[in-house]
Amino acid sequence: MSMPTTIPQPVERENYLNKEYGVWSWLLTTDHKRIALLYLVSITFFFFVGGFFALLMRLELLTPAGDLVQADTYNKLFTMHGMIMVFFFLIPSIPAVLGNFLVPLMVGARDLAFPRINLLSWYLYIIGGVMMMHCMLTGGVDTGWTFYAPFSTNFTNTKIVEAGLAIFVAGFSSILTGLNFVVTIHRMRAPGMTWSRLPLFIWAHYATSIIQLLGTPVIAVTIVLVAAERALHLGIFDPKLGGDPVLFQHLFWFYSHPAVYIMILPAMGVVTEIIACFSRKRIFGYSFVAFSSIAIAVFGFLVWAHHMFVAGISIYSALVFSFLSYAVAVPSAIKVFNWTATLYKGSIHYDAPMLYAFGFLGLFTMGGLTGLFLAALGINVHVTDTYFIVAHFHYIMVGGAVMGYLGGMHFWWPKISGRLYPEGWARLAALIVFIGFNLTFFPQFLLGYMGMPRRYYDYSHMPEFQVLNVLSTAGATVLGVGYLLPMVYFLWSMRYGKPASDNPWNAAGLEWKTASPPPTFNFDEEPVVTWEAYNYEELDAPHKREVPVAR
Amino acid sequence: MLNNFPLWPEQASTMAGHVDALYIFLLIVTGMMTLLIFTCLIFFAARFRHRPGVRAEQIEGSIPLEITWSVIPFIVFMVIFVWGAAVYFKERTPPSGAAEVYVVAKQWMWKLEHAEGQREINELHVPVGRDVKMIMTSQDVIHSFFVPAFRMKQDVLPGRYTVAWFRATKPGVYHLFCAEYCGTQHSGMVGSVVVMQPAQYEAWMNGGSTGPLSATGEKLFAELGCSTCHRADAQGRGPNLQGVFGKPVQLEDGRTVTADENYVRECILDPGGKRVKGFQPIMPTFQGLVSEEQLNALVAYIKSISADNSGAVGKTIKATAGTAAPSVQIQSSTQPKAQTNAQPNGSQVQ
Amino acid sequence: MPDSTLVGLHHEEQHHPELLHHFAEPQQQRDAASLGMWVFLATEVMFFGGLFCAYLIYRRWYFGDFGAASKTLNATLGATNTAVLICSSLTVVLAVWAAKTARRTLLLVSLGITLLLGLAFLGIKGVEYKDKFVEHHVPGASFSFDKVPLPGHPGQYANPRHAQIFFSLYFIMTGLHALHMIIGLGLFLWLLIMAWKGRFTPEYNTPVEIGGLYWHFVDIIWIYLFPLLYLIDRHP
Amino acid sequence: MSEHSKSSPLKMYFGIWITLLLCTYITYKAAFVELGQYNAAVALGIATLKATLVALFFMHVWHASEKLTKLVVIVALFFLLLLLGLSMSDYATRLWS
Ligand code: HEA
Ligand code: HEA
Ligand code: HEC
Ligand code: CUA
Ligand SMILES: [Cu+2]
Repeated sequence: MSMPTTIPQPVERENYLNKEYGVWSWLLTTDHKRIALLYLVSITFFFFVGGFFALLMRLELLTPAGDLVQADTYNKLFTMHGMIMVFFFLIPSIPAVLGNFLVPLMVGARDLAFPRINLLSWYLYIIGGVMMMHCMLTGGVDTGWTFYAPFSTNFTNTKIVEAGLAIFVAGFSSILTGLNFVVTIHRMRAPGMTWSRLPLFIWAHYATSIIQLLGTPVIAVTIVLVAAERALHLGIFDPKLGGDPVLFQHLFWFYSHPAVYIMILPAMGVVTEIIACFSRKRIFGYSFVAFSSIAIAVFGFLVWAHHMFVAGISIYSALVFSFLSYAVAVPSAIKVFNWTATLYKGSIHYDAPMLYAFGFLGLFTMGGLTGLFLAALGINVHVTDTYFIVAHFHYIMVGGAVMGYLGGMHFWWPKISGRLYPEGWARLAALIVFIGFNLTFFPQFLLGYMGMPRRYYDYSHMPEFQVLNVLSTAGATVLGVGYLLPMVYFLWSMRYGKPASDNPWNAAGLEWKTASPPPTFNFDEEPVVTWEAYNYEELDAPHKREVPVAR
Repeated sequence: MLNNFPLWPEQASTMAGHVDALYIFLLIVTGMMTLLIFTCLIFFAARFRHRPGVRAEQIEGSIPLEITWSVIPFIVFMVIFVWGAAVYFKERTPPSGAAEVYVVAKQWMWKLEHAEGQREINELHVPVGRDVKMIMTSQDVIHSFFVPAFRMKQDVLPGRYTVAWFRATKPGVYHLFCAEYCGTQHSGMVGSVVVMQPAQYEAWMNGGSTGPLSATGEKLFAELGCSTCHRADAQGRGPNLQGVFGKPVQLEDGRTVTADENYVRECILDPGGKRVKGFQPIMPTFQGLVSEEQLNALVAYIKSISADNSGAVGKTIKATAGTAAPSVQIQSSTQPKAQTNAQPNGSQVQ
Repeated sequence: MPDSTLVGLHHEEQHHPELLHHFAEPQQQRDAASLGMWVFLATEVMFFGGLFCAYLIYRRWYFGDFGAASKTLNATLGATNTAVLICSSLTVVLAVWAAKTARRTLLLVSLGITLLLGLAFLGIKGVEYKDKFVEHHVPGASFSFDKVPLPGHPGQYANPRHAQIFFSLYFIMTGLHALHMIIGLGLFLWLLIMAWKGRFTPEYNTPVEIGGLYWHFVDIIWIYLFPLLYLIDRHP
Repeated sequence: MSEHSKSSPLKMYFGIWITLLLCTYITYKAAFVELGQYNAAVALGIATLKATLVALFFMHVWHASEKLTKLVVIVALFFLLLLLGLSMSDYATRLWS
C-alpha cells in the first residue's frame, strides 16, 4: 500500500503525492486523489486474481476432458472469477479510481462532499475484499456469480453466507461512492460550472451513481434473504416450502442488470473525453450524449427479466421485457453514432489513449449488437446459458469497459503521477490487448451458437467443440501479456518516466488547469468557469510530444 | 445446406429453421451496421488524421441527424422484436395433441418417462415427425433442458411443471445438455436425444414397458385412496375427475382456472390452495407422500380419463399417430406389451 | 453503516464548527449534508423495497394463509407501537425546531423522550417476539402452525408451510426495521450528548436535522409494516 | 431547511401528530370491519396518507425544502414502483394462456 510513497519527486512543487509521507498519511487520508490511488492498487490486485482464475479456466478447457482441475474446483473458479471481476474489479474500477480522482477536479471542487465517507467507502471495499479472499482461501463458493436459489440456499455446502456478506459490504462501499458523487456534482460545482458545461465524464458518473444508489440496496437485501434462508432455514425461495425460486432471480437481476450499466457508463464517459481531446473537437451532440447517459440509467432498470426468458416467467411478461431491452439499446446507439460523428472533420491523433478508445468503439459495438440477439426472444431460447452469452458480456465488459478503463488510465496518467508513460510500449500493449481479446472471445460466439453450454468444465461428450476452445485459450494468454505490459511500464514510469507538464495533451477540462500532480486542495485558487466544455477551438494541438519511445 | 457448414449446429427440428432464419437476419442487419460504423471510423480516422496546420472544424451537432439515428435503429429494433416474439410464441405453445414425455431432473441426471410407460435415463427416443411435449419438473435445484439441434431450451424447476415441445425432423442422435448450472456434476448432466424412423421407433417402443404411465397412475389412484373420494359416479366426497382436465374449473373464491398439469399437481400437493367450488375442504395433502414420478403418473392418469372427448388434451404417442402427424404411419396394437423385466430406470438402447 | 459515517462527518464539524476545509460557505455544507441524507434515504427505500416486493407476491399467492398467520399477531401491540413511533416523530420534530430556535431545555427534553419512546418500541417488539417464540411461530425446526383456522372459511386450516413464509418475512422485515431503530437510538444518544454539551446553535444544527430525517423515515417504514403485517384479514 | 416562517410551526406539528394518531386508530378499527377486498385498500390508503403527512410536514418536504429534495423523493418512489410493478407483471400473467 505504501508503494506510491516511494516515488521520488524531482519536481519541488508541493502536490498531493509528496505533501506527506508514511503509511498513515495514506491509510488515514481523506484526499480524494490519494483514496483513488488506494483503490487503484486494490482493484489491480483483484483484477489479477480474477484474471488468474480465468487463465486456469481457459487451461482446463484446452482439452475436452476434465483433466486439469476437478469439477468442484472449476465451479469455484468461475464463481470466484465472476464475483471478483464484477464486484471487486469492474464495478469499482472507473468510478472509484478515475471518478474519485477526477470528479472533484472536473467540477472545480476542493474535494468530494464527504471525504471521510469516501475513505470509509474504501475501507468497506477492503473489508469486503478481505472477506472474499478469506472465503476463497478457505473453500470458496460454487454457485456461479448469480447465486441462484434453491441451489445456493438449500443445496451447496460452500460458504455462501460469507461470500454474500462480502458482496453486501462491498455494495455499501459502492453506494457511498455514488452518494458522494451525486452530492458533489449537485453541490460543489465551481462558480460558472453549469450543468451544460460539465464534461460528459461527469454526466456519465452522475448516471452511474443513480444506479449505484437505487439498485445496490436491492441486491443487499436479496443477499440478506439468501443468508437468512440458509442460516436460519426460513422459507422464502425454497419451493419445498412453497417459495418461488424465480423470485430470487427477479430480485437478483433487478440489481444485476442495471449493474452492467454501472460498468459501462463510466467507460463511455472516459471514451467521450478521449475522443474529444484526440480529435481536437467539441463532442458532437453534447446534450444527446449527456441525456443518453441518464436514459440508459433509467431504462436500465426496466429490462432485468431478459435474463429469465426461459426461467419460467410468464410469456407475456417476457414480451414486455424484450421490448424494453430494445428501448435501452437506443441511447447506446445514439452514443455510438455521436462518437463516430465527432471524428468527422477532426484532427485526429493516434496516441495510446485514442487507440484504446478505438478499441472500445469497435468492441462495445460488437458486444452491444450481440445483446440485440439475446434480447430477441426467439434467439434467446437457443443461446441463453451458452458461450454466446459469455462472449457477449466479455465483449462489453472486457472489450468495452476494461478498454475504456485502460484508455482512461493512460490519458490521465500524467495528471495522476506527474510522469509520462512510454508511448511506444503503450501503443504496442493496446494492439496486443485488442488482438488477444478478439482471439479469446470471438470463437466463443461460434461455440455458443453451436450449443456449448456455459459453466461446463468437461466437454468430452462433445469433442467437436475443441478447436474453438483451443483458439480461445491461446487468445487468453496473449490477452494476459497485454494486461501485464501496462502494469509494468506504469510502474516503470513512476521512477523513470519523463516529468509531465500540466497539460501534456493540451486538453480541455478543469483537471488540466491545475498542476500535474495536483496540489492537495486541487486548485491554488478557486476556478471560475466562463467557457463551454470541450472548447478545443481555443486550444492548440498537443505540443510536439516529448514522449520518449522506449527502445 | 447449412448442415454441412462445420461451424453451424445441426437443424433437426421444425423450430430450428425459424430460429436460424431470425439469426441470419440479425447477422445481416448487425453485420451491415458494424460495417457502416467501422467504415466510418476507419475512413474518418484516415481522412481526418492530424496534419500540421489543419485545424479541426468545430461542429455543434445536428438535431435531424440525432433523430434519424435514434428513430431508424428503433424501427429496426422493433422488427427484430416482433419477429423474435413470434418465434418465441411458437416455441412456447405446444400444439394440441402432442405426444407427452414426463421429465424429472435431478442432480445430475435426466429421468424421462413416456406416456406409454417407457422409462429412460439421460436418453430420449422419439420418432421423427411427431410433436412431442415435455412436461418437466425437478427434484432438487433448477436445471435446464437443452437440445441445440432442436434450438430448444427450458428451465426445469423444482416445485412446479414447465413445458416445452419440439418436432424432430431428422433421424439421428443429438446432444441433450443441462444448461442451467446445478452443482458439481452440471457438465456431466448430459445425454442424447435419439430421433428414429417411425418403424424403428415402434420396435424400440415394444422393447420394454411397465404399461402406460396412466395405468401406473390408475393403480396409484387406488392405492393412495384417491378413489375413495373421487368416484366415477359423482357419489364421492370429492369431485368426479372424469373430463376435468383441460377444462375451466370454478374455484371457491370465485376465480376460474384451467385444469392444466400444474393445477392438478397443486391440487394433490396443496389441496387448500385452490379449492373447487361446492366441495368440503377435506382432501388431505399428499406433499411428501408421493414422489415426482408418482405425481407424474397421477397427472397422466387424470389426463387420460379426460381424454376421450377432448381433443385439446395430450394423448399417448400412438393415439395421436393419425392426427398429429398424418405423414407418418405407425401400426401398432394399442396395448404395449407388458414386460416382466421392466426396471424402473433401465434406459433402453436399440 | 453509512449512518455512523454521518456521525463521523459531524465530528469534523465540531472541530471547526464554522466550516469544513473543502466547502466554500456554511450554506453549501448544510445543503450537502441534507442532500446526502435524502439520497441515502432513497437507497433505504429500495432496500426495504426488495422485501416489500417479496411480501406482496407471496401475500397474493397465499392470501388465506397469510391472513391466518397475521391473525396470530397481536394487533393491539402493533397499534400501540405505531402510536409510540408517531409520538417519537413529534418529539423529533420538536427537537429540530428547538435546535433551530435555541431552546436548550426543549431540545434536551425532546431528545430524551425520543430515546425513551424508541426504547419502548423495542421493548414492545421484544414482547411480541417472545410471544411468537412461545407459540412456536418462529420459522425453523420447531415451527408449528397446525390446525389454525383459515379466516372466512370455517372448518379449514391454513397451510403451515405458507404460514411459515409469512413468519419468515415478518421476522426479517420487523427485524431489519428494529435494526434501523437501534442505529437511530445510537444516533440520538449521540445527539443528546452533543446537545448537552451545547454544540447546537441556530447556525449549526445540521446533525439534529438530518438525524431527524432518518428517524422519520424509519417511522414511515413502520407505518406501512403495521397494516401489511398485522391487519391482513382481521375481521371476524 | 433555512425556513424562516414567522409564525411558530408548533401548532401544525401538534395538529399533524393528532391526525396521525387518529388515523392509526381508524386503521386499527377498520381492520375489524368486514369490507371485503376494500380492507386492504383502506389500510394501505391510510398508511399512505400517514406517510405523506410525515414526509411533507415532519420531514419538511412541503415547506422549507427546495425542488431537489422533492425530486429525490419522487425518484425513489418511482423506482420502488418499477420494482413492484414490473415483477408483479410476471406473477399476474403467469396463468394466462
Ligand atoms: C457492461 C456490461 C453489459 C452491457 C452494457 C450490456 C448491454 C446489453 N445487454 Fe447484456 N449482459 C451482460 C453485460 C452487459 N450487457 C452480462 C454480464 C450478461 C450475462 C450475465 C450472466 O448470465 O452471467 C448479459 C446478458 C444479457 C442478456 C441475457 C442473456 C441470457 O442469459 O439469456 C441479454 C438479453 O437480452 C442481454 C442484452 C443486452 C442488451 C440488449 C444490451 C444493450 O444495452 C446493448 C446496446 C448497444 C448496442 C445495441 C450497440 C450500439 C448500437 C448501434 C451501433 C445501433 C445500430 C444498430 C442497429 C440499427 C441494429 N445481455
Ligand atoms: C469484469 C468482468 C470480467 C473480466 C475482466 C473477465 C475477464 C476474462 N474472463 Fe470472464 N467472466 C466474467 C467476468 C469477467 N471476465 C463473468 C461475470 C463470468 C460469469 C461467471 C459465472 O458463470 O458465474 C465470466 C466467465 C468466464 C468464462 C466462462 C466460464 C464458464 O462458463 O465455464 C470464461 C471462459 O473462457 C472467462 C474467461 C475470461 C478471460 C480469458 C478473461 C481475460 O480477459 C482475463 C485476462 C487477464 C489476465 C489473463 C490476467 C493477467 C495476469 C497474469 C498473466 C498474471 C498471472 C497470474 C499470477 C501472477 C498469479 N470468463
Ligand atoms: C378425503 C377425500 C379425498 C381424497 C382421499 C382425495 N381427494 Fe382429491 N379432492 C377431494 C375434494 C373434496 C376435492 C374438491 C375440493 C378441493 O379442491 O380441495 C378434491 C379435488 C381434487 C382435484 C381437483 C378436481 C377438480 O375438479 O378440479 C384433483 C385433481 C384431485 N382432488 C386429485 C386427487 C388425487 C390424485 C388424490 C389421491 C392421491 C386425491 N385427490 C385424494 C377429496 C379427496
Ligand atoms: Cu442440471 Cu445443470
Ligand atoms: Cu441484462
